[in-house]
Formats: sequence, structure tokens, C-alpha cells
Amino acid sequence: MNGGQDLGGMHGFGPVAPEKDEPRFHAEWEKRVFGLAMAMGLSGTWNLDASRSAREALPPGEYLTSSYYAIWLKALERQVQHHGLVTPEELSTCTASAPAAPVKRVLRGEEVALLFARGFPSDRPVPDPARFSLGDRVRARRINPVGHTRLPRYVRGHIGTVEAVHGGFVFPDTNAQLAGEAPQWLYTVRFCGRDLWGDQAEPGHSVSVNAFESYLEALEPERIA
Amino acid sequence: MNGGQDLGGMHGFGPVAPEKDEPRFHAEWEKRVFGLAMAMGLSGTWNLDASRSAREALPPGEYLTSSYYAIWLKALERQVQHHGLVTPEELSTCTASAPAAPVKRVLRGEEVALLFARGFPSDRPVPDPARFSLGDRVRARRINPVGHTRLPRYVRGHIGTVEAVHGGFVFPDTNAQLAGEAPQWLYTVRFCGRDLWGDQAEPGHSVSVNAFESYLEALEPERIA
Amino acid sequence: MAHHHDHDDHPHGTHPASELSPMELRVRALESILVEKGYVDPAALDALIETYETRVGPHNGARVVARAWVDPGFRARLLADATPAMHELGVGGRGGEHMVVVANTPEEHNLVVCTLCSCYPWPVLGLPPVWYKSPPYRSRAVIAPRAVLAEFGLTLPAAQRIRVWDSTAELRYMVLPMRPAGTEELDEPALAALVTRDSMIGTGLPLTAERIA
Amino acid sequence: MAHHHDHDDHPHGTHPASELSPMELRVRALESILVEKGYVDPAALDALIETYETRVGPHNGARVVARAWVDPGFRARLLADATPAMHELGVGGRGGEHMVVVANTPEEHNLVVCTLCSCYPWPVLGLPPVWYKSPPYRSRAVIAPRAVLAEFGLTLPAAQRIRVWDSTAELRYMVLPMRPAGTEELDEPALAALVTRDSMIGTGLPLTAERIA
Repeated sequence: MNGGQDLGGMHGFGPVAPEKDEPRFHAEWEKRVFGLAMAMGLSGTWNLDASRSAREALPPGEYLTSSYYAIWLKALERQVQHHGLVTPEELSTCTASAPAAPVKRVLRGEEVALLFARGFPSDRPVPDPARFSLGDRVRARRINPVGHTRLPRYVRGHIGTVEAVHGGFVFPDTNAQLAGEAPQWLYTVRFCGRDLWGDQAEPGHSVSVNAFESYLEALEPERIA
Repeated sequence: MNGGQDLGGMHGFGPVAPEKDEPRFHAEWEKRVFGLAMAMGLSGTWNLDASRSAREALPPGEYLTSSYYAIWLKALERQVQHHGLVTPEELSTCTASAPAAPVKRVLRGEEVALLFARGFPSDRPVPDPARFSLGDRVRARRINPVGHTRLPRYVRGHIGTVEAVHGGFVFPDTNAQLAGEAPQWLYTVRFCGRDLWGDQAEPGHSVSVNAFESYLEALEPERIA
Repeated sequence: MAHHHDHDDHPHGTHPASELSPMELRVRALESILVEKGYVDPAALDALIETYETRVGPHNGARVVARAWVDPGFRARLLADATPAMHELGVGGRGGEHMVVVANTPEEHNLVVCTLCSCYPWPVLGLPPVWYKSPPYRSRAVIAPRAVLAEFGLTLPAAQRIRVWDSTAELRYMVLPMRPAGTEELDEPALAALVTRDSMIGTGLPLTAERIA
Repeated sequence: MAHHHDHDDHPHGTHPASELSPMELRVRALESILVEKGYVDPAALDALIETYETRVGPHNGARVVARAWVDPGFRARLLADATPAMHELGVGGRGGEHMVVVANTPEEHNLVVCTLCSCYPWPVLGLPPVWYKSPPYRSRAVIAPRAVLAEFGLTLPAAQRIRVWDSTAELRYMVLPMRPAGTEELDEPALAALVTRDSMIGTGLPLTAERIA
């Protein structure tokens, strides 16, 4: 979605402000939100793409004025309610009153070390051969889905070069809607900075994104008639 | 600038919410801000484009969470300080303490009716002939100026048709920086909705923008090699 | 910007008359400094507010539309060059220096927006409503105009195309809606009473003769 | 999101220990409901927090970099297929399932960003700093990378190109910085001590041997 999260190329946020000796968390509640989001993410009720989608679905003004873990919290509160795990009344009264809904799994403390050391790979076999090859010139499609997507606005419509073919990966656009992993070939596509941003852009840089196959189209002359 | 003001095509703001029997102003202070901004705009210290630029220069999160006249107020506060008309101390103490700076004119009450009935045309002669003609296919340039511009992001890089040639007009990009009116030919360029937004877009609509000549380029095949 | 008033201003009612909101205080401070330093004439301020609060409004545009409905010559002049045509009716001024009128037809419906700020034909329609200036409308009028119109209760035939006009320069747009059926008997003032503000932005249609009767 | 904590959370100090902030209360409520309903095992919560607060961090990435500096075979494997190469050093896991390592050269400097959220190689670098997740960095790393690097005090030669890597899928990037001059005598642990977190994101360079000595 073209939401507050799609920040590439925007102006007006001021300089980057690194914090000296920054702690891992800035408040106790940030730790708890982090842990709760990770634990609930393993309950099998939703997936990582759905969580990203829930975060970016905050109204843009709210997204841009909320701290990072505040965004996580607001999204998690929405998700547990949306999936019927927690009722609005429970959240407002701070008390569990409705019966628990079934979840596919509950992450146990003793599983954490092994599961997180192993990770959760998202590569998947794709039966069809890759449509694009190393060195191909491709155009990022002009899509504007209202749902989750991982093709940022700033590359849409632009022409780049395939510089890596990575194999099949879970497709976030469907997975975020819990509509299936529908794996696709994943590419790295490199764009020239001047092509993306115009002749007034900083010289001498390029930007590479990871793009799923359906985000790309073969180069055909644009309809000019 | 690619700021919070460039809203065309964004998602996530929710439905339009018309207000029944909406008053012209929602609070007394809104009237005063409106009047102050209009009066100061005629002081000759800045111009309309500069005021738009000051409003959109608010950090995007602040822009998107401020009400309309709150944006006007914040921009006006910045402008009077930036131009040395009011000091930060005066604003914080709510008291005029520094000597007044010269302004080119002060709008008098008795002038308002006539001046505003006549308006402030922004058409200007342009010596050179228009580069584009009715029916020409043109591409909106991929520019990303950090300063004020009136070419919205959503048309950049897209191909449209010149459907009107309007004559010369003050060029906002330079005028906003008080760098001269530098008038340019102004066109109306029409874009097909599907071209702008992709095949999943609503069918059967087009979008026309008013574009200055330097926003447009003649159609040449894109560099594909 | 927020379309509901949230952070910076307090709607009527939250502050009793005897207590000023932080925004009222902030604006009063600025006003008093600007007046005291001689940059602003209080009489000009009053005249500006009075003009735009009470004088200009969609009744001006409605007169223009009604005239175009009854006078084919005027209609032709209006569509060819709107600014002088409107001057014939005494309509014009700040924010309407360069008017463009776009006519609805059975094949094509027009919709006006300003995605970058709030450009709007002040002398023709008055100051714009909050929704016109707010992100939900500005963001979606250009990408999902049918969905936006549906939120106004307006569902167009699928075959009727939509032309969206994004006011990105100093041209200002007014939509000339189609004259409702069954209004052959009405005179010009009665016709003007059918013309709503939204019908001149493109987010509505004129009232029908039955609605007004 | 705000890079300074503004609306929703209260930094240390504004609330004495005996008084909980609204955010602490809100999070406690959610946690207690989720635990009470059996969705969350408190031991899992503790283990997760402990893992990411104390175990993973840029020291892991630094070991990888130092090994690549001293072992050409490892360097070749790392650049060809980073995930199994890192596993040789016991580095990997959640957020590092699909690693890509990009090597700086005198001709080309690499910079990693996630414009859409906060993708970052957790098991290699730990959780990302706030600036990495914040609009100023995410918006400008792709459009004005030299200006961003200047804000980190890093001015590259004009002839050195910049390659920006926007982490838009599940691949995670680590920059392999160039080994600083004058470090021929240092052993692997001493080299690792030169490798800063920012040098593995691309917003910095490794410390020089003098800086550490």
C-alpha cells in the first residue's frame, strides 16, 4: 500500500540523528512489545508479512508520529482483536474475560533458543523456470495495490538491470493477506540513481531492490500512440 | 519537495468525511489565521508560492496530523521569523519588543474589497514560442527537487497528452524561493488512469494536471541499453 | 493534515467562553505582535474575514451555472474562456483569476481536486470545505475517483468516464453539471437553487426539481 | 515513525520508578491478557527479550568480517553464499536466514537500508538502532546517500560510487568493509575490535589500528 511506511525518496524529515551509546531498548515496555510480537507471530494465527501489513496500515500521520515500538504495539493490538483472540472489552478493561480462542501453537520458553538459532527460511521451490536472467533489462511495474506489497513507489515504472536471481521465495503480497505463500522467483534489480531521481540527483550512485517476478515486466516500448 | 503535502495516490487515510452544514470556520482563531496570512501575503515580503512552500516544509508527520489552519499558522510563524519581521523572543513572550522591519506595503482595510475583487493574475508574457502543441504526447520529467514544485510525484515519468496550452505563467519553483517569476508556458496534460496506476486501477478515468514547460519532455525512446 | 481537528485546535465546546484554547492564545499573540509592529492593519483583517465568511460562496457559482443552462451563448463563452464570461455576472477576483469550466456530459463526469494543497475557486464557490483540503480526498480522488464518489452517495454509470482535474497551477476549475430533467419550467433563480456546491466540484449532482419543490 | 520518542512513549526520567507511563500500563494490560488466555508463555517472552537484548549484536558480524580479512577462502565463500559461510562461525538464525554480503572496494562503497520497514540482519548485527528504523534515514538513503553519509561524518571520494541496497524482501545485507591500512600485524580478535556496527551497514568505516591502539 502507498502508506506512511513507503518512505524512499521523501523529503522533510530532517537530518539523521544517531544516538551515542544507544541502548537496545529505550524503555521496559519496548522489550515487552518486542517479545509479545515475536511470540504471537509464532502462534500460527498470522505471519511476518501480515504483521508488516498491520503496521503500515496505521494512518500515515499516526505512523509517522509514533515511535517504532509504539507502531508494533498498535498493530499487535489490532491483530489480536481482528483474529478474535482478544476482545475490545478485554483491552479496555485490562482483564481477560472472554474464553480463549484456539491458536495453532504456543511458543514455549525452552523452544526459543533452538527455533531462533535455526531461523525461519522463506525460500520455497517454484516449479516454473525463472522468466528473467542475469543482465536482463526490466521495468518495475506500475502497480498500486491497496494491500501489502514490497515494491516501493520510487522504483515503479523505472528500468533496471537484473543483477541476481535468488530462487523462489514466499510472495509477501498474498501471504500478508493469509491467502497463501504463492512463491515466486526473487531477483535483485539495480537502478541507476540518475534514472530514478533525475539529472539533479547526486551523481554516482545506484539503488538495488529485491523484486518478485510479478513486480517486473519485460522491456517493451511504451505505448506512445 | 516530496513532502507530506504530495498526497495524490496515497492510501490509508480512511474515507472522505463530509461535514453536514459545515461552517466557514471552525473556531475564531481560524478566521484570524486566515486573515493574517492573507494580509501578510500582501506585504511584499514573500509570495503565494513561498507560503505554500513554507506549509509543505513542515515535517510530514506534523503536516499530516495538523488541521488546515494550524498548518497555515505554523508556516506563518516561521515566515515572519525567517524574514526578520518578528523575533523568536517576541513570539515566546507574546510582546513586540524589537523594532519593526520595513515591509513593502501594508494592506489597508479600505483596499481589501477592490484588490480582492480584482484578484492577482499570475499570467505573464513569455518571449519564446511554446515548445509543445495541442495533442502532443509528452513525458512528465523525473524530477525530485528538494524545494517547492507543482509537479506531483504520481505523474512523474508518465506519458500524457497535451490538451491545452494556456500561455505564460509565473513559475512556482523559482518564485517560491524568491528567485524570480521566470514565467513559463503552462499546459494541461492528461494521463490515462490505467497508465498512472496500473491494470488493477479503477477503469475509465483520466487525470489532468497543469504542468509548466520545464516539467515536460518530448517523447524520446527511453534509454534501454 | 488531519481532517478531524485533533492535535492543535479544540473544537467548540471543549473550552468554555471564559477560557481560551492554546491555539487561540497562540494566534492572539501573533496577531497582536503583527499589528503592534505595523505590518497588519486590523481593519484589513476584519475586511478579509468578513469578505470570505459572508460574501463569497457557492451562490456565485450557482448563478453562473443557471445562466449557462438557460443561455447557450453564455454557455459557449463560459466553456471557451470562463474568466471573462463569469465577469459578465460580476463573479471573479482573488482565487478566480484564471477560471476553467468543464462540462459534464452523459459520457463524461468531471471531478476537481488539489492533491498538493487546497486550490479552489474562491470567488465562485467560497472557501473550500474541510474534506476538500484533507488527505482522504486529496489522496484518493486521483487514484480511486469512483470509490470517492460512492462515499458522497454518487454512483455513476460504469460507462460514464471520469475526468479528474488536479489543480496544480493557478488555474481554477468549476464543473458545469448537466441540467436536471424536468426543469424546463423553472426560471434562472429557481434553477440556481438546484445547484449545490458539490455539483460544481463534481462530488455531487444538482438537486432535482422534485427535491426543491 | 518518529525517530525521537514523542507522542506515545516517555523516555527515562519523565516518570519516576513508582509511576508507570501510559505506554507501560497499556503494554502490561495486553501482556497480562495474552498470558492469562494462554497465548503467550511468560518464559518464552523472557527468553526472547534476553536473546535479543544480550546475545545477538554486532560482535557476531565483526567476527565474520575479521575472518574474511584474514582468510581469502572464507572471504570467497562469504561473498558467493553468505549464509552457509556465516554458519561456519556459528552465526545465523532468525532474521539472517538469507544473508548477502557486499564488499566495499576503492571504486564502490555499499550502504544498506530498508525503506519500507526495518529489515536488518539480526543475528549478525543485533537489533537495529533507532536511526536505522526512522524516516530521516529510510527516506534519504536511496535519494541522497552522500548527504546521509556526511551526517555520519563520512565523506567518500567523489569517484567512489555508492551502491545502495534496499532490503525489500527476506534477503539481509551485511557490508564487508575494506581492511584498514596498517593492520597487517593484528590477529583476528584484534581485527574484529576494529569493526564497528556502522561499518557493516555502510554508514561508517572500521576503526583504524591507531584508534584502537
